Amino acid sequence: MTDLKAESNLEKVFAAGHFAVTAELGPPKSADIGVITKKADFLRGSVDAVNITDNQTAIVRMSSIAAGKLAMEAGLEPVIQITCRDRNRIAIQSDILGAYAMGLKNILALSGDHQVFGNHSTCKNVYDMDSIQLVQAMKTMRDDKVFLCGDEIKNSKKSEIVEPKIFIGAAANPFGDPFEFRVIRLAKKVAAGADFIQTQCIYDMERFEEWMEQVRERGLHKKVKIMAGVTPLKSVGMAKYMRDSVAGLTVPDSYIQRLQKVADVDKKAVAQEGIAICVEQIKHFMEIEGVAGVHIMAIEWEHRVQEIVEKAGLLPRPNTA
Amino acid sequence: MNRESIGVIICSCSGRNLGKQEIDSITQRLSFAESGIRNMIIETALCGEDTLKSLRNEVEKKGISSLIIAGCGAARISGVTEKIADALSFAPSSILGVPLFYSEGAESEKNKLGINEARVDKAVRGISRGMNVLTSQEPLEIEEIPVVQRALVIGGGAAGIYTADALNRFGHETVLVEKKDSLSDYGIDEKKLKDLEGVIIHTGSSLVSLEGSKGNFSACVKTPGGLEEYQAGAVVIASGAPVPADPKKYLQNRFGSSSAVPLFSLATAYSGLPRIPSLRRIGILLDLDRDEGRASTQMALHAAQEIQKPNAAEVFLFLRDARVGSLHLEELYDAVRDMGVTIVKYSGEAKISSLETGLQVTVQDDGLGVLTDYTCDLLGISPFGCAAEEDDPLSEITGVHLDDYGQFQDNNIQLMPVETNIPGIFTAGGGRGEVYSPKVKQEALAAAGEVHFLLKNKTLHLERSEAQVDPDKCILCLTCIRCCPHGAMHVNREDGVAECSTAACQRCGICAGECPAKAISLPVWTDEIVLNQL
Amino acid sequence: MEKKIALYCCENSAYKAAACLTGPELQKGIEIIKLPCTGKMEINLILKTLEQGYAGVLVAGCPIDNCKYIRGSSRAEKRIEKTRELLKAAGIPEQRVRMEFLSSVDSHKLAGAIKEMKQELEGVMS
Amino acid sequence: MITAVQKPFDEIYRTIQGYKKLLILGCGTCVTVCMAGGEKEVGVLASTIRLANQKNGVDMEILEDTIERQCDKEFFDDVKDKIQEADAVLSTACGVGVQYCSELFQGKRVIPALNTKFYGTNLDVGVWSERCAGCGDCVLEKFGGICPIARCSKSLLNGPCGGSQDGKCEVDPEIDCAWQLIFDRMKELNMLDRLEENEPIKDWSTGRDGGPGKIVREDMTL
Amino acid sequence: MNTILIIGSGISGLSAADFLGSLGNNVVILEKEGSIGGKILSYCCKATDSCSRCGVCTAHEKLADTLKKKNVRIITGTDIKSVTNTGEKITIKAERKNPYIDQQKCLDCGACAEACPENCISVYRRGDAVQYIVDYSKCRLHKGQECDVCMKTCPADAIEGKAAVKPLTLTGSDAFIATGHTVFDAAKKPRYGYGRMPNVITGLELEEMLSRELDFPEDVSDVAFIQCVGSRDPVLGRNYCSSVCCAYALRMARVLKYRKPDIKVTVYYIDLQAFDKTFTRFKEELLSLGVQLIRGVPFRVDELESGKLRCMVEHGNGDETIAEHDKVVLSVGMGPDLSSGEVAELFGLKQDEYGFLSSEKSNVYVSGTCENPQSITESIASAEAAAVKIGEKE
Repeated sequence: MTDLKAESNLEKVFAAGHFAVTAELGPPKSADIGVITKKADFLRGSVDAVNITDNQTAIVRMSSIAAGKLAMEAGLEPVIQITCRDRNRIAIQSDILGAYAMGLKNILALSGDHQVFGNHSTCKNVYDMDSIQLVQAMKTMRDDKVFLCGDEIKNSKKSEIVEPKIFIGAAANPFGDPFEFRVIRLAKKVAAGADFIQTQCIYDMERFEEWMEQVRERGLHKKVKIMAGVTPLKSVGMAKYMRDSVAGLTVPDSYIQRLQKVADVDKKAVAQEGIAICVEQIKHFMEIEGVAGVHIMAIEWEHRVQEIVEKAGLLPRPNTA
Repeated sequence: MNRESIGVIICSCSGRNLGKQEIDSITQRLSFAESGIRNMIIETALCGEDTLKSLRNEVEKKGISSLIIAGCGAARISGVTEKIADALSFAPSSILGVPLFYSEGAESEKNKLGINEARVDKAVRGISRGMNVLTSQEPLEIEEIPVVQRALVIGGGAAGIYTADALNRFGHETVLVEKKDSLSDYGIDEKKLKDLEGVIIHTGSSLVSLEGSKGNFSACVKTPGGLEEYQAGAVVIASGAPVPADPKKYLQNRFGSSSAVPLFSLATAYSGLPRIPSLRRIGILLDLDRDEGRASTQMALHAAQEIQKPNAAEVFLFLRDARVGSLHLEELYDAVRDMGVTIVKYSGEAKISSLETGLQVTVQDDGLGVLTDYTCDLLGISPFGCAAEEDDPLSEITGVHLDDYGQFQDNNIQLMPVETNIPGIFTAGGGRGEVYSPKVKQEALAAAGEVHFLLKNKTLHLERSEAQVDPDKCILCLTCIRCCPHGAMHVNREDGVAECSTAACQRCGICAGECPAKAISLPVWTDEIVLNQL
Repeated sequence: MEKKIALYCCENSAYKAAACLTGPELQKGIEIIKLPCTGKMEINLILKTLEQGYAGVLVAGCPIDNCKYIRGSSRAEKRIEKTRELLKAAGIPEQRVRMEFLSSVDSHKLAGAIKEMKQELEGVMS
Repeated sequence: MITAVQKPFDEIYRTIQGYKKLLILGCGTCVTVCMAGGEKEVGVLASTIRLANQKNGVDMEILEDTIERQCDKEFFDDVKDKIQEADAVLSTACGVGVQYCSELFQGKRVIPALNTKFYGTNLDVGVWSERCAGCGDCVLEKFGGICPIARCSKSLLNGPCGGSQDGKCEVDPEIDCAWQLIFDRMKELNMLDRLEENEPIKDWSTGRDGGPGKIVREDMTL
Repeated sequence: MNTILIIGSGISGLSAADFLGSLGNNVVILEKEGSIGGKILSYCCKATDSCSRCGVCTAHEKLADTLKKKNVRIITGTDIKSVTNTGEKITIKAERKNPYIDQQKCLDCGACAEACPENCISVYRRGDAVQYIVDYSKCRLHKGQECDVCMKTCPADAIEGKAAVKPLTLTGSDAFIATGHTVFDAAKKPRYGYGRMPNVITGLELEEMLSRELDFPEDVSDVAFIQCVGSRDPVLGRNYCSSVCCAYALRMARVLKYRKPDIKVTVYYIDLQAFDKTFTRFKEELLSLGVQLIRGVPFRVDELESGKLRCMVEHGNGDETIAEHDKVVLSVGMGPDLSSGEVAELFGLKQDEYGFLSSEKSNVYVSGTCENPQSITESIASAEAAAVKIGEKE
């Protein structure tokens, strides 16, 4: 395995042709390390990498890089998320250097949720660049070994270049509008240098297939590793909330009815049904040409991830060391 | 206006209503008030013809250019001032009336002999108020605008034809413009009208532009032979009821079936229908989109009657209410019911679903009190129930508002009976919502009347009291142009300011009320004048 | 002391109704000012009237949908609303400005409105 | 056009306390068009303040005037004296006018009565909508005449974020998604391919981020 | 210049006079009552904060406008004795009751009303429609006594006539019949108890009530309208729809709700007539205000000890329901005016089975509610339409 770009575990899993599995790990809203180690214990061994979110939904949390380092120490490979909302190109490039220096090799570029949704809605956003430009930036730093300004990435004239070898990730939302633009946007991310893609969580399988169809038409699945996002439905309420209130999400009524049926009989069993649905989805993804892995966003439900992965028949995870 | 040129008349009505003492105390207090009144005229029975003559001389002698008249009661004073205005040929706004009687009349009973203080107060206050008003306003001249002696009628349906015919007989040159290739005779009882001898008729033509205002419109009409320019003093819009251009297609998209046709075509084709063996059950459905009037009911009843006659088909008539609000419709309704047409009164919405053959109508049957299905091989749906015509550019072109119902006349009692928001443009018939033929005819004639009334006097005498735009202040923010209900405001390109048309302006002052630069004022109603009355 | 009210009337409706007002209690302390349409009524005019020492301003125009000039009284309604907001913000009782809709033949409605307003003013301005 | 809205009255009222003579100075251009600071609004504001003063027993003389533009010196000539005699000026101009006024009259207190909002257009009577962010390097040619910088909540240059739903922005359903507009327009113009090109990182130095802007037309300066 | 004789000074006659007058014709209106305006005098404005387009204000404005016209003469208290029509020239012999007040000369000073020893002169004042009305039944002249107090008092010499009546002869080129309607006499439908039960009133009476009082009687908290009283009723020989009753009932229902939001209003109907394009929305508004619209009219109304009224209704599907109300308003239908028989004879007009008039004469025109039931706005339109025909002849 020579032509690896970053030699991260995730990259290796893909390279070895495995169906990759990642999960999400939200940093604490405090300086409490315990939260991370606890979540790490749930996830260790059942995923290839975990996403460390960057102040997601614009709510202040521990820095994704710091949390990522801690997760790594807890035996997980992190995927550091970086949004364009809070930092300009100077801050972001320096963070990339820092992250890489600490051994964090996967970085996922995001536009970031708008601040109005968070707990500092009156703040000023940055958006010096957008996610695609951020992907471009990381590629430039990694492959051309220069900063965005063109200067070489070295400490002084004499010293040698030490560029950040990042495995570059980006996100995709197959369900946002305008629908036709969604694949174009993916193509742009690929063109910008994305190595892997994680999608928004998916319930509407039909629409996703439709999207994948377009992806394949453009042959994008050959250029980039696409990981389908899933979120297990904990309850009928959650399902309905997802359907009605989350932008760009459609939860098919068939799912809601299934959960409802169970709920009518036994409330406690709903969670199981939710997981069952999730597992079905994962199995379905594995059938779809061009889907290289699954990204499980089990919000505050890290302890069930292992169960899901297992039921999907994806355990044990390959050892790439 | 300087106080010298203002005359004050106190009409004592033969000294019976204002006692001598009262008049004295009024005059006294006025001069105490140092109102600067120079011309006090005490008149008796002012409105008598002979008095007017003497008044005319006096006014000329003293060089009076405006008057305050105190006398009469609240309701009559305006009549009196108007009368005097044209007797002395003054501009209406240069004569102010101060009503004295009535409201204090009751009190005067109590102290007939002495002085009715309340009334004296009222007179003094009213007169000095009048002085303030007149002094803070400049005399306005009267503008004479020639009226083009031609009328333009848009639409060659019943309304248009009746209007054109009437105008023609009034002896006004009339131009009739019809979109379709021939005039429609639907709803016309006197067929002979169709040839409208003497009327200039353009079929297959449409209005493409309309400039100008009341008395002087210039229209451009697109005819098969090319563009025609017309000057016209008045315009009548009679563009007819909204009937979908291609009903079948429209209904197909809507019900996925072609066995639903507009009642309109059903009604015109019924004679042939019963002979079609496949048509056993024929339905007529009213009040589909909105509650319909007697026009639809009448049409439906006639159709039902004709189809039922040969007893070849079973006829169902679905309606929310029987709209028989016109003489002899009731009898027709009874007749139709008695001859065996099934009349179903329903409440709520009617659902139409298509079957392999024909349609199924599902309604809450008030007779049975239950939800009931009826199958029909053919269903007629009232055209007036169908959605409005694909948007008619006429509103764009003429500036006549469409109301919430997509129809031409804003449903406003003040616009009686056929006026529109644009002075000089009238509307009649389906275009403004009336589709019941006898009423359409009436409206058409009324419209013709209004036009005749406008054209018969060859010139308009208009006081120059339209909204005034101060060019130094106007920043052409277009607010007035967007706000004016009468399309009287427009951009003067040379000076780059807004400008008001004397003929179109209705002196409502909405523009003045909205102008953010305070560039617009209404001569007789400036803030100064209004505040002076406090 | 007598609270004065300036009664701004649309000449097409309210002014005619006002002419039929009977009884001294309706005439006293009421200054009737004619307007071509309540659409002419400017916020500034209302405020200036209050400045001149009037306790209240009552604007009376045609019922909505029946303004002779189609949208005049609807516009007036909006402006009166705005004026009341302004007064509120300035800590002045908004009851001092009021709008009524009535037709020329509806003088008893006007009478009622005046009585009501006088009471309100007594309430908020003593 | 520059658009603005009036500050809340109580805020204005607080800032003008303590002055014996106040000049309310209107501006006759943009803020008049957007109905925030023209002669009419000045009148309304003046009356409201007088009424409030009457009520609170505050003794304050209030002068009113409105000039063509508060962003050009010459127009101030007509009101020089008034400004001089007043203790303070309450300006209903945009931020530009307020500053320029205080620049011109050293030592004179000039108070803003408006909040300046954006460069926008008057969609209809009483409705204004932002169109330009003054970035100093116009990109409209690339986006079918619709500016993603001014009209996308995140100023994204490479397409819509995940929050675009039914043509609306996730930030507020009242806001149109700029990228939906751009997409539709480009589709209509048959130029979708242009949107497939990656838009490089923007040079922001041409606008605010390059420090206070200044334009000098050499050919016109002497 | 033509002189046109208009019979009846209701909304239709006034509209015609107004229109013909402004076209420059001489117009004489003959009115049999002592007042000008016919029915409109007792109608109420049905606006809340928004207009319901009943047209009553417009009608009053027409009245005021006509009074201002120099070339329109209005003669009240006139009985037509004979008519001769040569086709070109119409001659009417009539008798005018005295004292006659020329409303166009009247200055609205109120002196006559104050002076009259019998208080038989009253003033009608709504909008700018103002007139002084003589109650002949009280007047001394009509009791065979002598009196000229009002005449003497009038400063404008607007009052004429020493004798009780004055014979008149009027000639004109055309006659315009606008004798209007009378509403059905509700007592002829005894099952509704009109006349026996004080709380059963007619729509017209409610109109008068609403046009005078600001507030609807406090104790009344539940009102029911019964439609089609004396219309659509073959048994009574009135087998036609009066077409305006739904409009006025629904409009008044809205007014009641506006003045007294907590009042309960029910409308019993056979079919609701769509009066104009706003009907559907109007109906929806009423429903949202909580007005009950019930298909089916009561077959009887009974008075209970409590004074409440019990309405028994049979519905289309045979069900019977019983409801109690404080007040029942009978929407009495329009019929041709009682005089129309005479008028038809005098002018040689056709009368249909219900008594409505139509003309086949070239110089006699019929318009308004004597032709068929119609609303105020329709009457105006029909009057103008007919007037146009006269205009055309010039």
